[in-house]
Amino acid sequence: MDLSFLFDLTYLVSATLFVVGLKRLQSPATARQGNALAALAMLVAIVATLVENDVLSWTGILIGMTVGSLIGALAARMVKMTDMPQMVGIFNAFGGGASALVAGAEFVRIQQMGAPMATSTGLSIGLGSLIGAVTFTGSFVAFGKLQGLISGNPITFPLQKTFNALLFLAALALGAGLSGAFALGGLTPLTVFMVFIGISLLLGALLVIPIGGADMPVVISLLNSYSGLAAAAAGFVVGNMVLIISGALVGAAGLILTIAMCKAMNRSLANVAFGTFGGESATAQVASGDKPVRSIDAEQAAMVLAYAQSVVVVPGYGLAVAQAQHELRKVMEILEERGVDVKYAIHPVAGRMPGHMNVLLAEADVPYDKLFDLDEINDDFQRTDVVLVVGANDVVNPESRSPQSVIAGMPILDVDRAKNCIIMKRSLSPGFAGIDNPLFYLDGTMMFFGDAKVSMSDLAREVREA
Amino acid sequence: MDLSFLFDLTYLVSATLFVVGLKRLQSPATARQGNALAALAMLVAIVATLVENDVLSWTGILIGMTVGSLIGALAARMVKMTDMPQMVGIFNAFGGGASALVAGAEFVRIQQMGAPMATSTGLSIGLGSLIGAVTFTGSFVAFGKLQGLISGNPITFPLQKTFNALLFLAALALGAGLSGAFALGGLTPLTVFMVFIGISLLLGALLVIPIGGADMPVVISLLNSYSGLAAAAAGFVVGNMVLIISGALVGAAGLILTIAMCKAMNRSLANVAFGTFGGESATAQVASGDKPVRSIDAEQAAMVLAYAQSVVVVPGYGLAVAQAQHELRKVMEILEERGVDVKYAIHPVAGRMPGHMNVLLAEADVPYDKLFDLDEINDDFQRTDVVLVVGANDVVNPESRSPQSVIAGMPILDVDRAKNCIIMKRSLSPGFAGIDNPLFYLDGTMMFFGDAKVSMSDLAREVREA
Amino acid sequence: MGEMVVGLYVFVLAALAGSEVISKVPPTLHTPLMSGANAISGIAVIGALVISAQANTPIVQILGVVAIAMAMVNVVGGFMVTDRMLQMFKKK
Amino acid sequence: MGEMVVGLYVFVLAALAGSEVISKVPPTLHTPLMSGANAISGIAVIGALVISAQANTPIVQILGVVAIAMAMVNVVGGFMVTDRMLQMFKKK
Amino acid sequence: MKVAVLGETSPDESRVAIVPSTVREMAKAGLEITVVAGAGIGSHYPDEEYREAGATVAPDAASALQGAAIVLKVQPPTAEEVAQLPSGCRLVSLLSPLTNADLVESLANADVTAFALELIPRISRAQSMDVLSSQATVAGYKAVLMGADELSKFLPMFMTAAGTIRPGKALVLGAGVAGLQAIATAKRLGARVEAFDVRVAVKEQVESLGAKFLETEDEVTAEGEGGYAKELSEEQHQRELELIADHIKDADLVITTAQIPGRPAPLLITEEMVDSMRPGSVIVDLASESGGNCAVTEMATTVVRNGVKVIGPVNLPGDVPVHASQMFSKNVVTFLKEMLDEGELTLDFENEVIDATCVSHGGEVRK
Amino acid sequence: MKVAVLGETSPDESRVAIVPSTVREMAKAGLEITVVAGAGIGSHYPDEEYREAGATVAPDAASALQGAAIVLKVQPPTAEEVAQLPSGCRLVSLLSPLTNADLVESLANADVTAFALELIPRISRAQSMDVLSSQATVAGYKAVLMGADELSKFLPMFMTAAGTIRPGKALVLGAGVAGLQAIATAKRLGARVEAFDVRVAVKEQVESLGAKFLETEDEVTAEGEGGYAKELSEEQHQRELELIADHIKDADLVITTAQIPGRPAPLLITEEMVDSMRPGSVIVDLASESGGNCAVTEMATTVVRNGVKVIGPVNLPGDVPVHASQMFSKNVVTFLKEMLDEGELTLDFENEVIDATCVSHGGEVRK
Ligand SMILES: NC(=O)c1ccc[n+]([C@@H]2O[C@H](COP(=O)([O-])OP(=O)(O)OC[C@H]3O[C@@H](n4cnc5c(N)ncnc54)[C@H](OP(=O)(O)O)[C@@H]3O)[C@@H](O)[C@H]2O)c1
Ligand SMILES: NC(=O)c1ccc[n+]([C@@H]2O[C@H](COP(=O)([O-])OP(=O)(O)OC[C@H]3O[C@@H](n4cnc5c(N)ncnc54)[C@H](OP(=O)(O)O)[C@@H]3O)[C@@H](O)[C@H]2O)c1
Ligand SMILES: NC(=O)c1ccc[n+]([C@@H]2O[C@H](COP(=O)([O-])OP(=O)(O)OC[C@H]3O[C@@H](n4cnc5c(N)ncnc54)[C@H](O)[C@@H]3O)[C@@H](O)[C@H]2O)c1
Ligand SMILES: NC(=O)c1ccc[n+]([C@@H]2O[C@H](COP(=O)([O-])OP(=O)(O)OC[C@H]3O[C@@H](n4cnc5c(N)ncnc54)[C@H](O)[C@@H]3O)[C@@H](O)[C@H]2O)c1
Repeated sequence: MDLSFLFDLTYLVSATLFVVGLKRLQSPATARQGNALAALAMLVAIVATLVENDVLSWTGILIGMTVGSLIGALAARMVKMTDMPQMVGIFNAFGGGASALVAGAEFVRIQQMGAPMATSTGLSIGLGSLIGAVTFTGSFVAFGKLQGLISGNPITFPLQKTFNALLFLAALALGAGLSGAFALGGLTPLTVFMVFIGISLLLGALLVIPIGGADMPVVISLLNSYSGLAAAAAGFVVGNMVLIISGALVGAAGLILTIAMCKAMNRSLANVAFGTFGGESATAQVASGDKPVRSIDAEQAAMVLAYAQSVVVVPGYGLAVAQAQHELRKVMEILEERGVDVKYAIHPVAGRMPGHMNVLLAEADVPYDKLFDLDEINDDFQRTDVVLVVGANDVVNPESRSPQSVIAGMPILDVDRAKNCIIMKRSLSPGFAGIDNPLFYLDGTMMFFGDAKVSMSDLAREVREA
Repeated sequence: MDLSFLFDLTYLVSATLFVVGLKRLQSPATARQGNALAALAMLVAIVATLVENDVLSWTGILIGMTVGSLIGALAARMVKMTDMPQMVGIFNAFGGGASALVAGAEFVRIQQMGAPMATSTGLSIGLGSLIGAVTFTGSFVAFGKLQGLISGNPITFPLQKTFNALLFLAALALGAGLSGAFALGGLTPLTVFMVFIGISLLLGALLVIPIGGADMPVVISLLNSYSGLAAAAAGFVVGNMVLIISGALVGAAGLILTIAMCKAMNRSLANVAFGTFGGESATAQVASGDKPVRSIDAEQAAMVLAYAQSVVVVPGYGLAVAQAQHELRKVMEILEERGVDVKYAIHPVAGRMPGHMNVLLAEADVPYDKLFDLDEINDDFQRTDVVLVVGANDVVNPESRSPQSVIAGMPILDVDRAKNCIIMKRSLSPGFAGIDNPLFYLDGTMMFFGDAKVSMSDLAREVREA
Repeated sequence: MGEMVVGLYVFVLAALAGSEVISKVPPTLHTPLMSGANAISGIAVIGALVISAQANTPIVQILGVVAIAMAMVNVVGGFMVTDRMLQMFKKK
Repeated sequence: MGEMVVGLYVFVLAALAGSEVISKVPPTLHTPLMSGANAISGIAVIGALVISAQANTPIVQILGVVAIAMAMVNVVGGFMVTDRMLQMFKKK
Repeated sequence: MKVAVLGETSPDESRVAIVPSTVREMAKAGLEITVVAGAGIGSHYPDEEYREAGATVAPDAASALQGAAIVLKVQPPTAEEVAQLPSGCRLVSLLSPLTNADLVESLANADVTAFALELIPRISRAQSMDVLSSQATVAGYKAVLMGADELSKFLPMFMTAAGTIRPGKALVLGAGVAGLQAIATAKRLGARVEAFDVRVAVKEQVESLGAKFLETEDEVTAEGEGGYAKELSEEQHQRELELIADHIKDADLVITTAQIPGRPAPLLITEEMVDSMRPGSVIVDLASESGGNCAVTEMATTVVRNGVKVIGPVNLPGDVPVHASQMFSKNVVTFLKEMLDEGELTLDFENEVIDATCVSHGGEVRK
Repeated sequence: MKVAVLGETSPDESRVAIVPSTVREMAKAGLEITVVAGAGIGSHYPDEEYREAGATVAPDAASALQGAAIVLKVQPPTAEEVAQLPSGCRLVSLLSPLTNADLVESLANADVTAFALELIPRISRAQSMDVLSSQATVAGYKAVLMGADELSKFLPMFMTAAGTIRPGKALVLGAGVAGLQAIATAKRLGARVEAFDVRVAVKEQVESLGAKFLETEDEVTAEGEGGYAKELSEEQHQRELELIADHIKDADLVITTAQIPGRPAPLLITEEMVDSMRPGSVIVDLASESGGNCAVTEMATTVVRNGVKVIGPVNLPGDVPVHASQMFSKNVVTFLKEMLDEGELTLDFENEVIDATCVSHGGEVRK
């Protein structure tokens, strides 16, 4: 057994750690550990590479590693939580850029050696630098859009699709030429390569420019997948298995994620991936007039609820209409089993007759001592992690505090004081009093649209699995 | 691009098809298709192999393939459904045997060529033939036990563990010798190999002999995993990727399955895998006195219910004690959404007061028109796919038909006439009348042990996913 | 990289993929799954074919043919039995 | 088998394993997952290291060092940001 | 074979022994049924319906009894009725045999083979003949409705614009058949329910209805025979009273059902306990006919003490006559089938049910 | 500022305008409360409790009224009571202003600023003052309890050894506040419930309680103002009657609550319909005070026709005095707060609630 075998084994361990690490990201309980495992895998791979290769000059390598690490660590430390998506975008740009550079460097190295290039090597270099470059500029544009440096609106110009398509074909042709498929006239390969890279960079920017700000998270996810592919291509270039494996992992993971996110936003993948050729834009937000609301699905609601410490349920007429009382009780029971503190806040005029909610909840066997009336609970809301409003509307409408409103003077449940508020109803339509509800448009509010019975059933399933 | 590249691609396609095929086996809806895909993958691999290799003589190959296929097809056609596990066992034996033979043949071939054997090749051959041979005899013994040819009881003899351990060490030593780790005295390698094989075969039989009949399905699953490993080893021997991949797939799948089955039977893997060293036996059956009952879990119950056309629920006192009425209604609602016809059969004296079940089910909002009394429903049972008895006992006790019983003359719900009957209760203890219930020991009866509320919650989750 | 190492990489990755795929199968499908996996393990037929095709002596040839026959029993029988089991799961 | 084919095998298997592993992640974890995967894609650092180590000319050397720096930003920043996000999910 | 169904003569009794729907069932079993005119009026079953079901309607008891082999009634017959019974006939009815030895004697003298429905043994097979159970079911339901109607308060919880009203508390003492039904009905109406009984098996049953079972520190148990209770020791009784005193203070509706067969009902609620309750509360004492579980109870009237209404109802099942009669009738028919063999009368004292219920035969008192 | 709480003089009225628990709330708002001795007795609130809550107990109305700025009552005052009211004081009570113009006139003449609680507008803010709603809630609950208690049958389903008893059917006509509560209570008791109303919004509300809404082929609707109904056209009324006739035949318990403000109650049940019902059934007519929804209804008595009991209750909330008074009291206090500003009396006719309810002020009748 020679040394190279040992190195190969080490790389295999590293690759396996990547897979295991990603797997641990499946559940919030193990996710941090998973991330740490992946970082460990990276460390193992780096150390093995350094030991395996006869390093000609350590200076450059050490400088590169130190500078990169410092920048990365500082950026990661200082970024605000709300800026996370952009940050991921920009990191991604660097990853893609690095892959492109690796491919480029290898190209230069082979050129300088003057050796003829194998088709397969040419292919790898071409793909690596193309995808890497697209990722690089694409990610930067996405970053700019999210950060507000570039307008979040889709930017379009005439014949955009055609132009992009032509650019793409040109890149392909040049790439093929470089790989030796045909002669390149009098141009030196290096020149051709520079043009090729230039076109790729341009393409990356142009692909992302026409996509709207709301779609950016999907775009970043897709670019993430690209950067994985670029890394895999780099792996082919330098013939390193761990690169190929982790590149493929990220490529596949990114793709699956992108598809999942598209589904959640009701967009087709083609729509986002080939934004160029489409150029339309959509928004993940359901808007009433011009005010945007945040809409979530059962899985997200379940996660918010399951990781809360205290939950207050505000039932309203919609709960009765949907006859979702049994499902509601079920969900709350599961939460209680998980240690969440659950209360029900009953507004005196919720529903359509005095005591409507009492009848409903008694039917579902909700214990009396979990029901609290307005006076008892209103002070609790600010200490409540999540309020779940089920088919209630007027009774949680902060509009009542303004004297001009038709419901002025009606005391309401102050759910807007809670940290988060999930509202289950079918649409943004008003309740009994027929007026719009500003609560829906608050920052901490999440709308969970759908018939309450159906939504609640879905929620039960998801909460159990969360 | 040369031809060999094409072949390699074909093998890759075949390997991918295997993975996809296995994946489809995850759900009953796609399972058949998955099996077909796997079969297609196999065909692709076989054809590619035949085309790729310069076949010296087709006769042998054709004879082998025809004979094998015919035997396999005939056996698969004629086997009774109840004999499936044995059949799988014997097929497995052949698979393992084939791998061992491949390894053996390669050994012979290399010997005949007189070429020195690389360590890695030696290792592959050793592992392949060892594991293959163990699988071969082990599977045959398992088959014999299940078929009743060998006593289902664990067969033990003094110092069994020590003997097996020694055998195993001997095999290892011989294997190492063959791989060239040390000299083998005056013996020809072929002789040593024959001894090695002999020991391996003996080991396989001895490993399975001491394991009880009830554990056989687990053993077969484990041997299945072994045969996958053997195939992978054969893959290393002949240097074929598709063999390695599918062998690894089967090896991993078999292991995971074995672990899952062990869990379901409350056994540890070590306990079964190294049965030799343990020698104890367990039974999957909960026995009262000497009568065995069939015990199932939520997942299995869900599958039985979800694929039924008609379900009748028989609630009893235990439903009230567990206060599981809401969960029950939920499960039935899900089934109804899936198109299952659901009825509730209410025995006049179920529970502990007149109308007990009515109060309970009214609380859970079960519509009146789904409730049927004894006279209305008793004729329906023989046309019912599954009866779900929830915490009822006396009211479904067929003992009442015998005049000596203390409950003689009490009319009962004739659930024993239904095709399948799932009984949810915590144990085999009797109900109000204090007498044993022969229903529990019938063939069509499945006991789902546990508190009805907990069981029903689990069932709800599983039914939704079934 | 040597054949052996490459094989190892492929083996590990396939095993990872295999265990991921299987870990989601419900118990009711365990028996068909076991049976299906068993059929796949008949892939040894490929090895047997390779050996037979390149057989340089009668003894290897015979061993190869027997191996082919045995593996084919596993393959054909395995897939067919699995299919029969799965027919029972058909949703009406 | 050629390097290329071997790479392809490994690539396909890894992709299969990757998609299996990811397909079970709940939406709330999508962002950290994306971020974690993004950090992994900084694996390009390995390529950069190999190139730098074997750099035969200054230009390759420079390209390599820049590539290393960029990749390290991705790696270190990516893992750290992911960790910060995941801290929010800690179950009390 | 002629079966005579008599009307009830007591003004308190509105039930009837056989309702039209069971007449049909009996006719199928080969019996000829004659009903005294107007027998079903009290429970809203007009003669018309009996005729339609296949019965003969006789103008009076005398003509109905003529040649009758079996005579059916709800309440024990009066002396005059006994005199009218044809000698050798069989009488099936409630007879209060444990407390009414004279009646049994007179039936024996009249050579009537009499079956007391109270004595149906509590075995599985006989559940469908058990009139005590079926009528106690009615009583338990009705007691809560009556009590809730008399209450000056709500039972359910109400959270309304006019304030929050906490759910009322119901206390059920004695959780046999009637008590359990009372618990279920009070739960239906939204009350919080607490219950107590001296038999241990009852705890689980009470909880299976979602109510709370009250427990003393030291056990208070008095398991009797056949599912009934027996009397408590003095010390245990004292402990029980303390427990009740503790919980009755904030009860809005109290239902008592405690009985011991053949003995006066145990005293569970003292006058002081009644005084400790809030005005506007209600006690319904189902044991009033056997002396009452409450010291204040007076049979057949409502006593108001300190704002607390103590109701001593008589014959509650008679207040739900339509369904009480239907259930009674179903019980009687099932019992009759016990002594019919292919349409012929039999008298098999090996049969546990026949043996246990038959109190007079061949001119002799049997127990 | 002195607030006088008068006792009710009508023998039918057991409620009281203010209960001890709200006395406390009022005292906090700076009011001095004087209660006439014995005012709370009918609803089980002894004078003692008022004193504990901080009220003065005056021996009679005259001394209570002395110097009172605000006078509270449940029922409209009698002529004598009006005579006793201090001039310039404010009276808050039910006044039946739409049907009792004389009373309003006399109040104006006595220079009383009178507020009729019936006129509280149905706006969101005023829901907590709406006595019609709170008392209708009580009435709807009570009507079902009363009806179920009078019924000769079970309402819930029973599957017992003595046969299966199908659930009873309740029919609720008019599903306003009282009707919805009746539906909920009947559902609680296990009845199958059907309901009908002429306002379209009600269908969803009825269904939200798990009951069935009856529909005609052609629509029958008569949406009025402020959530109330108006009278139907003759043709629509005919269609409604047909629908009811169809569904009343097999109803066991019928609750009617249909009202049109200021008009006699619509006739929904004819004599023939009553005759079509099974004997032993019950009709509770909550509209009896305004003429009744049933042709057979007689106010304040129970008519038995053909075995069907038709109950015409008066002042049902008064039968649940403890909680009815509590809710009434809460409504009144919330209303009072509308005209208090930092403990000072105000009279702001810009205030929709004050404006709508004030029927006399400054010697003038306001509407
Ligand atoms: N309690 C009483 O005594 C009484 C009497 C009369 C009037 N009111 C009035 O009624 C109102 C009560 O307030 P509230 O908050 O309970 O009700 P609300 O303001 O009427 O709002 C109910 C909400 O439920 C939603 N909804 C309806 N059906 C649903 C379904 N199947 N699934 C999910 N959501 C559904 C509706 O939104 P979508 O259509 O978007 O789903 C609606 O906005 C107050 O204005 C009160 O004044 C009360
Ligand atoms: N209805 C009446 O009026 C009335 C009155 C008195 C007596 N009875 C008698 O009561 C009996 C009624 O028959 P039945 O079939 O309803 O009841 P049963 O025969 O008493 O059986 C009830 C079964 O429920 C199971 N159980 C108890 N708690 C449970 C829990 N938490 N989760 C799951 N299972 C639980 C018990 O088995 P495990 O302990 O193994 O879980 C028990 O075997 C008849 O014998 C009848 O004669 C009826
Ligand atoms: N066939 C059968 O199996 C069958 C039929 C009917 C009833 N039963 C059983 O018989 C039991 C009793 O029947 P019942 O209702 O006719 O009895 P019952 O009417 O004689 O007595 C009513 C209840 O009062 C209780 N009691 C007596 N003394 C008491 C005291 N000092 N304090 C508190 N409670 C006291 C008794 O335990 C009983 O539960 C039922 O619970 C039932 O389980 C069995
Ligand atoms: N602040 C508020 O928003 C508020 C407060 C209380 C009530 N309300 C609304 O007002 C509505 C009516 O209140 P109410 O109960 O006091 O009304 P009500 O007592 O005047 O009438 C009772 C019911 O009878 C119905 N009715 C009239 N004629 C009928 C006919 N011919 N056939 C059948 N039904 C007929 C009416 O539609 C009404 O539902 C309530 O449903 C409620 O939604 C609103």
